[in-house]
Amino acid sequence: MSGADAPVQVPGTVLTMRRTGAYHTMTLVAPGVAERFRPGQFVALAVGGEQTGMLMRRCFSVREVTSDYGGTIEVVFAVRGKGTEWLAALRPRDILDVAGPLGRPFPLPRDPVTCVLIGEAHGSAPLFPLATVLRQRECPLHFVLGGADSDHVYGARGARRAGDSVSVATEDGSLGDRGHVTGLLPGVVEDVEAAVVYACGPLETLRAVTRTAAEYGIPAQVAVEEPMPCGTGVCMACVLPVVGDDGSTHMLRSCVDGPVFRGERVRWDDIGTIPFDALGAPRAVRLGERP
Amino acid sequence: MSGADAPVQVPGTVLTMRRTGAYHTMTLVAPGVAERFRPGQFVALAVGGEQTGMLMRRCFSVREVTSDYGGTIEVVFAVRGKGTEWLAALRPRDILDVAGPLGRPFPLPRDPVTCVLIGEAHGSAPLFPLATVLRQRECPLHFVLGGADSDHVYGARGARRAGDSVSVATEDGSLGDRGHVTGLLPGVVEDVEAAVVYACGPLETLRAVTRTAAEYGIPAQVAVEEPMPCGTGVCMACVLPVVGDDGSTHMLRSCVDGPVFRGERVRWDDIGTIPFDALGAPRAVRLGERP
Amino acid sequence: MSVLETRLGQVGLPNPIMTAAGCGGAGRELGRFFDVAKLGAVVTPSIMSEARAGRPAPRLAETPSGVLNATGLQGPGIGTFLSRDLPWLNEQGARTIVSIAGNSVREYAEVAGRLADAPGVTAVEINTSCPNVEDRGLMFAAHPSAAAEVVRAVRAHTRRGVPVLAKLSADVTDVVGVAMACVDAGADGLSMINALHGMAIDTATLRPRLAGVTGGLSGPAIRPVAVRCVYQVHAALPEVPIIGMGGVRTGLDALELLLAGASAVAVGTVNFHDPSACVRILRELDGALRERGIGRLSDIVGLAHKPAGTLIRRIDPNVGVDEPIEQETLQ
Amino acid sequence: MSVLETRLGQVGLPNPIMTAAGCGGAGRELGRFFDVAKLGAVVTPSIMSEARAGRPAPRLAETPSGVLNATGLQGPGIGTFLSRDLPWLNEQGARTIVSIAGNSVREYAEVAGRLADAPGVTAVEINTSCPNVEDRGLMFAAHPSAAAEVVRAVRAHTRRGVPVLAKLSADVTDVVGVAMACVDAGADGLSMINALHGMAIDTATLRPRLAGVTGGLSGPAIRPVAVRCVYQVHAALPEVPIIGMGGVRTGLDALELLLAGASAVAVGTVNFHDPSACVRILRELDGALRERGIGRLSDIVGLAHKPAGTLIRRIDPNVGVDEPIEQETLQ
Ligand SMILES: Cc1cc2nc3c(=O)[nH]c(=O)nc-3n(C[C@H](O)[C@H](O)[C@H](O)COP(=O)(O)OP(=O)(O)OC[C@H]3O[C@@H](n4cnc5c(N)ncnc54)[C@H](O)[C@@H]3O)c2cc1C
Ligand SMILES: Cc1cc2nc3c(=O)[nH]c(=O)nc-3n(C[C@H](O)[C@H](O)[C@H](O)COP(=O)(O)OP(=O)(O)OC[C@H]3O[C@@H](n4cnc5c(N)ncnc54)[C@H](O)[C@@H]3O)c2cc1C
Ligand SMILES: Cc1cc2nc3c(=O)[nH]c(=O)nc-3n(C[C@H](O)[C@H](O)[C@H](O)COP(=O)(O)O)c2cc1C
Ligand SMILES: Cc1cc2nc3c(=O)[nH]c(=O)nc-3n(C[C@H](O)[C@H](O)[C@H](O)COP(=O)(O)O)c2cc1C
Ligand code: FES
Ligand code: FES
Repeated sequence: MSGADAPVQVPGTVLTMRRTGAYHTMTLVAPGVAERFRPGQFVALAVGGEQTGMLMRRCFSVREVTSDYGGTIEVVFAVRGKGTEWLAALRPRDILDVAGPLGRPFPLPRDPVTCVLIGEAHGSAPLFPLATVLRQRECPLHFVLGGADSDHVYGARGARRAGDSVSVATEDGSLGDRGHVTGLLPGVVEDVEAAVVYACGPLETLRAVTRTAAEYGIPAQVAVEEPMPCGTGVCMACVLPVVGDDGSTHMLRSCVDGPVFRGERVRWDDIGTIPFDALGAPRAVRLGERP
Repeated sequence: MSGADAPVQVPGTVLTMRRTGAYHTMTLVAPGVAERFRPGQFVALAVGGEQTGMLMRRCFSVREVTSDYGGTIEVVFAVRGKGTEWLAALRPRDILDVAGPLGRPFPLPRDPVTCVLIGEAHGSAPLFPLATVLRQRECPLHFVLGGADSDHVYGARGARRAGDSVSVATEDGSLGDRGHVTGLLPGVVEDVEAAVVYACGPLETLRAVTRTAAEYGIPAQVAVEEPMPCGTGVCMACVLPVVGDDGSTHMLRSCVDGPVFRGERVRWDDIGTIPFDALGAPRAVRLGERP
Repeated sequence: MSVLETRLGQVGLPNPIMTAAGCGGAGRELGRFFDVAKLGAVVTPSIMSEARAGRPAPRLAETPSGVLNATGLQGPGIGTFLSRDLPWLNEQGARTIVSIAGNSVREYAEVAGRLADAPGVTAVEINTSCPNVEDRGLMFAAHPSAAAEVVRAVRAHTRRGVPVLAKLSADVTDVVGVAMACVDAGADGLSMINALHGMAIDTATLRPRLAGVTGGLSGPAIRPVAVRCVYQVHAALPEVPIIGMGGVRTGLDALELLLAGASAVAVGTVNFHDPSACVRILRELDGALRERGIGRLSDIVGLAHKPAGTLIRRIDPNVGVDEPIEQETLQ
Repeated sequence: MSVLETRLGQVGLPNPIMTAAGCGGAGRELGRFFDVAKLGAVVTPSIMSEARAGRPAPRLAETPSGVLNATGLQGPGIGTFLSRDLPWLNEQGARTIVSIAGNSVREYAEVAGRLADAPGVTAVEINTSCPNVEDRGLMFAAHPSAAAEVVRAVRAHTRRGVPVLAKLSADVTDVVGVAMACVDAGADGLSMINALHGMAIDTATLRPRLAGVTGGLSGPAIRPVAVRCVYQVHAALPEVPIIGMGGVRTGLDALELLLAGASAVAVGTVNFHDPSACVRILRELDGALRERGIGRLSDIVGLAHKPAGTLIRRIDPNVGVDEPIEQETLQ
């Protein structure tokens, strides 16, 4: 209980809401969260108000923290379903329950090495607080950002301020190169002689990032965004097959053992299954089993 | 379907919200409702927003209608449970689903006779549109209002404008006489030589009003406010034992056969039971029956 | 609109959306909000042989995303139904499915017999959740043999061309077993599910919230149980038409039950919340089918049982549909 | 705080609020939000003889006021539980109720046997909703005799002073029958209810939303079913302590289950929504009891069965409580 690295649960007060391209940017006063936050961590928000029928939390990467008003956090989100629709309709002074910061942060390099930060869509958001810390450690930073179209590339402008270079790709070519963001990665890694890649985005993107990093023999630190109904480790819904230090595969909860994993530890091809060699995998298929 | 006396279901837009003593007064733009409305009718509001887990409608008497903005309605309500709490937090421009006008209105006298209008707590609200119509028919009007304390007497000031006299009683004596509002009724009926009593309030009050009216040999038209989960006649929850024209007791739905009943037709002592002589009453108690 | 046509055994319906028994009055009440002839059918409250006053109030209680009810089948009895309610429905051009109830096999048979000659009965639905006074008040639906006995009696008293549907309860250990027994006994189709057995206690008065103590839990809260029952029974009896119901609130909820194996979908509790629910759901369902490129409703009945990758256009949940959805068809 | 003390057979607990099996981790996770020793007890996820990887994702789906889950009892197995999780709970000073599961009577007995010598086991809860591989995969909870057999085996392998609680499923025709069979077989108490059998279909992909196809429905949606089961079983077996659970979200929800007949209340799904739920509910319950002038928790266990007008101060719902409620006691 408590301890500096334990999360807090507090009522968050909406300070501002604004549109950023396809996204909504929400700043919350959430005392206690900001001071504990480390880049890569996320917050879990309760949605729907007091009588809500939506029991799952909605998780969001933190885009920025400040110490104003006892601590603010900023999240950037896309409207996707009922919960984010509700969030988008919030107005300043509305209150919602915030738990955070949650999850393992990005590991940081001890020495000032060259870092590539790659993000797809809103996945760029968590790269910014990371960039701030890496800058303090004097690491050269190169951003690689992408999305479906220019509206869905988040943070290109901010990245220009924060990074030594920014490369952008969109599926429809409306901003930067045409194509998928991962297509840019090998070129950038080679050009800047990157020592590590940090990534956030959909699984397919993270898998491709991991592959590229492996080809160049550098580590990839990837932050996953799989559905996390609780965010606190109690529901067991967010598991991924990950190879542990013991060499065997464990079904790890991405909310507490992640969201940041070393890319090569994740068994990307087996996501959505229980690999037969995972610890505790069923020996034979058992049909009709109840939880 | 349709027809001038059929209700409508429309999105209502909050125009204003204000506090009136212990009550909230909400004005809604609800096109179609105002033009169909007759005094004594009510509206059924959906509460909780689109994903609401609250499936029952909340019913409210209409306090006033205007033809502004295509038709507005005003309701006066007390915060009681989760639904009214949600209503009280609405702000101008918020939208909620409105069905109405619903129910049978107050029957009106053909001739300009002296009327006593008695209301307890927010039960005074529906008396005001009634007063307007009775005034048009040149009926002398006398208000009798009451509540727990001065904050819970609704509309004393408005009644002074609308009526020929106003008598007030509060349980704690903070406004008017100390005591229950029904205690004032015999005196007023006698003084003004009333030809009819109109009443709205809790069951106990309506029962007492009915008794007094009977003693003076005049009719009582009472509007009940029993829980009405749908307000449209489909859920069968709002039944009361009422003696019909055929002389036998029927379990009538107060939302469609009421909310206004002739007081002496309601079997007040048997509310909350199925009188043994009601049409279709069980011949013997059947235990453990399922709906 | 032909995309929406469906069949319940011997009869065809223009669309699959109907009221659930006891939740849409006798048609007149909702008829003030829309034309009831637009629905696939109107299912009546369960009719018994005699008038019934029902249970004392309070009869309904609100629960999270649900409603508990113990109304006790208040109704006018078959006589008044035939002379007053059914003619009105026929005048409107509505298709009527008459739900019937009884406290003994004889009573069910009697009501069915009186319906046999009535014009304008599209189907008969048997509410098997009534207590059997001849068997310690146990509900017929609880035991395959008791349910089957009722079905046999009603089928024997109903005209050939009129389908008999058995309405099942989910409050059983093995709903598939009850379903099979009903079909073996002659049911042409199945309706499921009735409200779950539930209860609520008032924490202010410290007493049960319903005068009837326990009651039926319905509404969106129970939809996952309804989907499961429809799915299990359709898997076991793929040829038997099912009217799915339980917590349907939107067109997508109706689609969910169709995918599970229902051929038609009834809307109950949500009518209390939204008197236009049935026509709204019909419109939403129509839009949802078009969006997914589904040409015929029958193509998707039970589709969730089939492996992914059939002809239907699945929608990428991350993207949604690009083209604006045509909404012209209904109304 | 003595007002909140309660008993489960042979053991006393400082208060009636606990986590529900599988919904509060092994204590550590919620321990970051509050001191788990403040709870009446921590109920562990169901422990099996070996480590289990559980089911593939997606494992959870959101439904109206509920959650569907098919997690497949992922867990470390009894060995790691005893060496890693139980010692941590003991260190915190928590009271631990160990939930156990198996796919055969032998497996239950084996797990119970390994628990027998472990220090700090306050009670053993038997999750009877597992499929019995020796009986066509039917869940033990479905049949009184199967449930009883498991109870007998576990009771035989458990120390005298440690209560054995049988956790029941509501997905049966007659929950009272199963309860009686378990008590006759030696259960010292009962826990109810487990999640209801449900299912959801994704209307975008047109496929089941859970990889496991069907799953367990939990959360406030099912609370009325839980209240009904507790009420029925308490009526039949008033001396048997019950841990009530199913959709408890607030202190008043907990009170509802106590009034129905539970001696303790477990909080499940709502922990996902609110990691501080258990301590909040405990605080709210404490306030609610004081408000009503209830001096001892045991005075209200099953009170809803008794006629109105006992000693307890009922609250007029129209007025509420006049005096400000003292909130000092907890934390
Ligand atoms: C660690 C983490 C960080 C995230 N950061 C961001 C961010 O910065 N910006 C942003 O726009 N989104 C982010 N997401 C995704 C975001 O949580 C979902 O888009 C959102 O929860 C969808 O909720 P909904 O109510 O709109 O959708 P619904 O479909 O109604 O959600 C139902 C449930 O499924 C979960 N869910 C549904 N879709 C997703 C998804 N794609 N990813 C994860 N959970 C999902 C929801 O959390 C909820 O529990 C993040 C997710 C995680 C796990
Ligand atoms: C015809 C009619 C006219 C009414 N007019 C007014 C009015 O003008 N002003 C006003 O303040 N109130 C009025 N009421 C009462 C008002 O409907 C309830 O106070 C309100 O619905 C309570 O909702 P809740 O969500 O706050 O309470 P909850 O207890 O959460 O409500 C749960 C359910 O019970 C019903 N319910 C609970 N208490 C009452 C009650 N006392 N009376 C009726 N239904 C109840 C609710 O409608 C809802 O369906 C009227 C009721 C009726 C039937
Ligand atoms: C108030 C009420 C009355 C009902 N009356 C009947 C009835 O008369 N006959 C019947 O078979 N089912 C009856 N039901 C059950 C519904 O028809 C339906 O099966 C159940 O409510 C589930 O659907 P829903 O969740 O859409 O309401 C009733 C349900 C409610 C809520
Ligand atoms: C994700 C999840 C996992 C569960 N795991 C278990 C379990 O391991 N053993 C068990 O007996 N019950 C398990 N349950 C059932 C709960 O303990 C509880 O009985 C049920 O969810 C009803 O309570 P609730 O509505 O408060 O969640 C689980 C429920 C959920 C939602
Ligand atoms: S999100 Fe619940 S355990 Fe990870
Ligand atoms: S409120 Fe539903 S029938 Fe009257």
